[in-house]
Amino acid sequence: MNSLIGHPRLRGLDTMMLIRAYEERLAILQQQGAPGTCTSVGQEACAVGVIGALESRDRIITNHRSAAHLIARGAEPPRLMAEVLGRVDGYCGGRSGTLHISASELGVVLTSTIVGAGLSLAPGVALAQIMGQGEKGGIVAVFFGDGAACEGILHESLNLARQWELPILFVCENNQWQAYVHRLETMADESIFNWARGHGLEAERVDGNDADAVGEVARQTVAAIRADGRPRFLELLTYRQRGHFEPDDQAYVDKAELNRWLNHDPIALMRDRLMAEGHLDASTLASLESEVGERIDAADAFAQASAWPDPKQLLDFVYA
Amino acid sequence: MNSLIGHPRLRGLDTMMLIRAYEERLAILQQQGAPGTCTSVGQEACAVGVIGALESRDRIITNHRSAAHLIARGAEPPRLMAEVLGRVDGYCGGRSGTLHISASELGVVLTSTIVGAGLSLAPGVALAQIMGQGEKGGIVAVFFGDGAACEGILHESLNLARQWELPILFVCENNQWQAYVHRLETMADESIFNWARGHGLEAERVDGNDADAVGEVARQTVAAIRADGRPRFLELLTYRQRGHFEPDDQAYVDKAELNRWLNHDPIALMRDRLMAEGHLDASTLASLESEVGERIDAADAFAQASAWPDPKQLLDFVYA
Amino acid sequence: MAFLTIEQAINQALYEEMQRDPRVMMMGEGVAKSRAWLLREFGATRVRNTPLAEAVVAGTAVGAAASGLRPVIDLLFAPFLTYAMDALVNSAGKLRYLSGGQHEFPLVTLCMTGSGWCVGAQHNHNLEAMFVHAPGLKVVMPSTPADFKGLLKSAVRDNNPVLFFTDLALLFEQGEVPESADHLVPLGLADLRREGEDVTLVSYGKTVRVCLEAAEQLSECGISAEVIDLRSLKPLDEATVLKSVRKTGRLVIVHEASGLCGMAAELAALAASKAFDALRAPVVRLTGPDAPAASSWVLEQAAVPNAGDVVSSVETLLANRSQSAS
Amino acid sequence: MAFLTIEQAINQALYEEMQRDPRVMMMGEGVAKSRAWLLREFGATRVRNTPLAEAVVAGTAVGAAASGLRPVIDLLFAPFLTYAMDALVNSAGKLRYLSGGQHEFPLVTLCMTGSGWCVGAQHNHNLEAMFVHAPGLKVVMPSTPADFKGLLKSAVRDNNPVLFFTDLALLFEQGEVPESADHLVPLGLADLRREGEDVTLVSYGKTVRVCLEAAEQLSECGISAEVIDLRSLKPLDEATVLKSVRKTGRLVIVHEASGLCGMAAELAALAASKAFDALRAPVVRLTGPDAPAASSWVLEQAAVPNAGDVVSSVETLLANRSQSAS
Ligand SMILES: Cc1ncc(C[n+]2csc(CCOP(=O)(O)OP(=O)(O)O)c2C)c(N)n1
Ligand SMILES: Cc1ncc(C[n+]2csc(CCOP(=O)(O)OP(=O)(O)O)c2C)c(N)n1
Ligand SMILES: [Mg+2]
Ligand SMILES: [Mg+2]
Repeated sequence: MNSLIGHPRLRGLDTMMLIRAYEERLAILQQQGAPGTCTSVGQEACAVGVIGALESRDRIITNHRSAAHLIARGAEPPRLMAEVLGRVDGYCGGRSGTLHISASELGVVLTSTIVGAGLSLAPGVALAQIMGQGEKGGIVAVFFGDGAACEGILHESLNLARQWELPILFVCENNQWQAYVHRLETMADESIFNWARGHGLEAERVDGNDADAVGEVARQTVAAIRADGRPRFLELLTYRQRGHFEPDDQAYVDKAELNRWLNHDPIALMRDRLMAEGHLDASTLASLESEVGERIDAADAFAQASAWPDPKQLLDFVYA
Repeated sequence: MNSLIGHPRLRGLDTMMLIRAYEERLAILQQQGAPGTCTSVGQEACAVGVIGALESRDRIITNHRSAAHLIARGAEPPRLMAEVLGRVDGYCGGRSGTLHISASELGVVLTSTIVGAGLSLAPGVALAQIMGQGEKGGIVAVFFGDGAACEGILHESLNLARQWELPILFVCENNQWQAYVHRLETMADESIFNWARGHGLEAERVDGNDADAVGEVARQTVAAIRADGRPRFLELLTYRQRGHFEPDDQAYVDKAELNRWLNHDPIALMRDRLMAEGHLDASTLASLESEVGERIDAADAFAQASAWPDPKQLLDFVYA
Repeated sequence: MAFLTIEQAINQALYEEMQRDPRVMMMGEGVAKSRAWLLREFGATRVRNTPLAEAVVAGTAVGAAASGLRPVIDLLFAPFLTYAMDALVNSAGKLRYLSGGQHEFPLVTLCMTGSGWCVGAQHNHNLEAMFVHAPGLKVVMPSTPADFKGLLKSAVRDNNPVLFFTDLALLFEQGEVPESADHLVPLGLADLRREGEDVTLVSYGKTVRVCLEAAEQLSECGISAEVIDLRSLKPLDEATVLKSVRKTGRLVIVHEASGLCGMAAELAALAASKAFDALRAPVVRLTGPDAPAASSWVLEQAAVPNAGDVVSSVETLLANRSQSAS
Repeated sequence: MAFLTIEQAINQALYEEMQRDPRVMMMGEGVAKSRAWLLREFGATRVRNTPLAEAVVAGTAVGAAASGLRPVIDLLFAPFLTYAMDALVNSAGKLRYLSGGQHEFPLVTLCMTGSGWCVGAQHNHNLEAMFVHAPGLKVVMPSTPADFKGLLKSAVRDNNPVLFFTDLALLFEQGEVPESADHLVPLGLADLRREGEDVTLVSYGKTVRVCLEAAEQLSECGISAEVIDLRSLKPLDEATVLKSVRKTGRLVIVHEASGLCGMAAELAALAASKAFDALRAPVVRLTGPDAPAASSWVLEQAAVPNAGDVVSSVETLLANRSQSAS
């Protein structure tokens, strides 16, 4: 972590900048022939806000759009980038590539790129926690999109979590898009969190681009889950700034809507706020930016230098 | 239909008696070696009330517990019984047996015994209706249990029906049981219809053992669907009197609960009410009962006399 | 030795494994009723009724397995596995590999299938081959009480997801079962149920009995049939099958599941590629048809290969014995 | 003749069939965007984006098909079919039979799969054999633009549920396609892509090209290989395969899907039972491994049989040519 970071919220800003820079580099690599990725550009505050409220004993389940969650949890860009490039030094030895990166050492487990699958897996992870596996008192935060919320598994997962009183924080990042379909084409209601309320869960909706606001509600919610063991639901309103999967020209996107959200960028918002509050000045910002840039350059160099897996090991890890 | 039936509500009573007698006969046959069945004993008012509110252009989707729906729609007990016994004169030529009886000629289509499958099929039937297939203005009534309501497909089906404005009447017969599990073990809430409300559907809950009450709300709801084409939801509170699948000793059932519901039997309720109101007297009742008995005897004789399918036709109907 | 039904053998295996290892637990629609004994012994934390929600039940088992528990789920009838397919095929079967070995999935999925109950194709569908085809899973389908017990215990101790199929028609069959709590039958080992010289009959589940009956009848006509009960479909005991085919030169595979891309196809392919030189006659598949199972008793029965079918196939194969002998 | 990519051939087939028959309609997550052209031509009633809810999308198609429409659904990647499995396997595949023929299901399910995109096993899983195994379904997996168009048109006109698999790696391959709106390729007919005498190579989808390349290389060493493109996996054109095997006496089956209970097993079994007398060498299966597909390019590629593999298998088979000739 950067030595210039005095104020704790500065750390959040720094992490968001690192995520952004990491994903923008991946987009460039993609143009040079690397596999495409689903970036979380525009959604960094969701990850930083929620994951900042978790402890190491907690478990995180993410999905295809995982970079922000992973980096917010402390994943190292070099190993992430190596994974995206399919190299041996990646978190999954190159077998995952970008779409299903798990990092159990960080508590980021069981990443599935099947939309909604995380919702099916979360109750089991939570069940193991309350049945005495792992550290006492941990909870599970499961991140999923507005699209995943349309899958039937949401209903089953909410019902089971409620019925069995599983300590799960359901985090729906409502980024308005489900691949190339706008969510208003797939759900008649403005809100997703009402579905959770229909299940009797406490559910809140908050500006997902405001890391402070997300952090605040996440801390309260995590505390409540830890106190009574019951599941809760957060809907984070945000926006997918770069499209679904690199490259994406977003020709299908309403420019006015996109611009509204670009003007409400989570990093700019936090940066300006910290500056206005006197926690950040231009020169510190410049140093943070350049350090982030160096880290990403190093990650890139590391990943590109990493070896390809050995085809002789093709069958490793199929069975335990 | 019985010539003694003057008052239209008497017809409902007569149908309920026919359903009851039919299923009780099946239970006896089962003890003699016939395949088991899931009877709807105790739930007859749901079928009679809702189906009485439908027109011939409407379509009905039922499930494993289908006898009441089929008979209320006019299915003939001889052909039903032949189907249960696996004989050629059954509605499905013996291929279905009891668990998936369709009778397209009556508009009872696509019966699946997979719990919740009807919920997946209903939107397609309704879509065909609004896209000009079949008679104009028809709706779909899909019957399912409280157990089926726990399957993820409920969520997907409600969401699609709402989003596409499909003319579907969702009818949840909440009979308190899901095979051998009481529904309070599987859902934390008292009500199921709140799930539908969470989806923005108009949803009502009504005493499913009171055929008058069911009929009233069903007529209103069907009229509303026909008027604006939007889906609606009914939760009918009822009870499965004979257990899940014949034979079932119900040793696991709370006797007090069962007795409460036995004392609120839909047939007795309607019979007593019609008598109290002067629409029925003891001798008419006796005649109705004996005619029902004769119909069931005839059905039984017909079914037992019906031939077994020819094994040479084993492969008929696999492909169109 | 105890004399148990298969139902009892299953319950005993579950009991012993739950006793032995506190991480073993059960979930499913009605397990706390159908296995009330386990509920009483081990309590409601470890024996859990679930809502009707196969997808999340299976997903929960996958998540729990990766997190230190050893769940056994009962999904009732095999066709209901279709609701749990993502959890089983995409999660349990793939997330170990895709994570570079980070997760293990000690998880058993129980289900029933098979004809004899007139319940029709949505309860009676032998779809075990789908899971054999899917990577990362193991598949077991025993035929005797002792094997049910020994294989279920091994399945619970295995660190991979195991699909455990029970043919309903066998549930109340009785047989000798070793009493020892250490009676394990390893996954991946077939059982040579009868030795013979002229033809190899390979089967699993209910139709093993069909083969044994056929072998008995064949012996009366002087034909000596070897009968192999696969028990595990994956891992598959190729060696035992190949050894027998090399000995007899003739292979008849019998199962109730549909033929296309089924286990009989796999075994025929195995013989045709790895014991080709020893084959003295066409490989015969006797399987269920490419049709859903009907409910009507006569149709249901007509769809299952019987001992007569096996006998006549073998007789046809051996009719040309002198000609084709090398 | 037009010169089209497979992507274009698919779109043209859909366009022509929607034009011809107003009951044909499309549903799927993003179809109204990925096939915006169809949306413009036929309107939002017939070209429908759906929520991410594969189970109800497939169920809706089944219900609509039974009620007079002829839906084509796009479920994107094959592994997502696991969410739609009940609708496809238990409803579409069985409800005609269980109802004694009351319903027909003219329904096409499109999906993509195959290596080459480094997307890993949850997008890249060749699970077509699961649907071949399931009764009541038809399964198609073409390899050329003309066949994509002709088979998709036939699939749309068929009154049964058809699974239509597209290997992603082929999407932008180009080829001649007959312009006629009546260009139909019947389901169940294989295509003899190359004639030969010494060995039969059977494949489908992307690996047909692998076989053609191998045949070319083999011809340089004086080995004449016949290449069959199955196109339809179910119904399967047994006659064409058997005829070829009877001619060459040697069979090598090549596909990217896993081997266990896959199509190669089915074909090997077919040959071993129905062309046994003509077989002169062991049947060879060259398939993907029993492993999920890795994302890393080198591992992904290592899992797919290539022309070199085919050539060396054939060479091995023919090495003993003189010995094994009858
Ligand atoms: C079951 C399934 N269906 C479709 C897809 C293809 N797909 C991947 S991401 C995605 C969009 C998901 O939308 P959402 O859940 O809102 O997440 P977001 O991408 O917006 O973060 C789709 C359709 C998939 N991976 N899994
Ligand atoms: C997917 C699936 N799971 C389990 C079953 C077995 N089963 C048949 S009926 C039933 C109970 C269903 O409960 P509910 O939906 O409330 O309907 P009810 O039987 O009470 O009418 C069960 C578990 C099934 N047929 N399908
Ligand atoms: Mg989204
Ligand atoms: Mg119920």
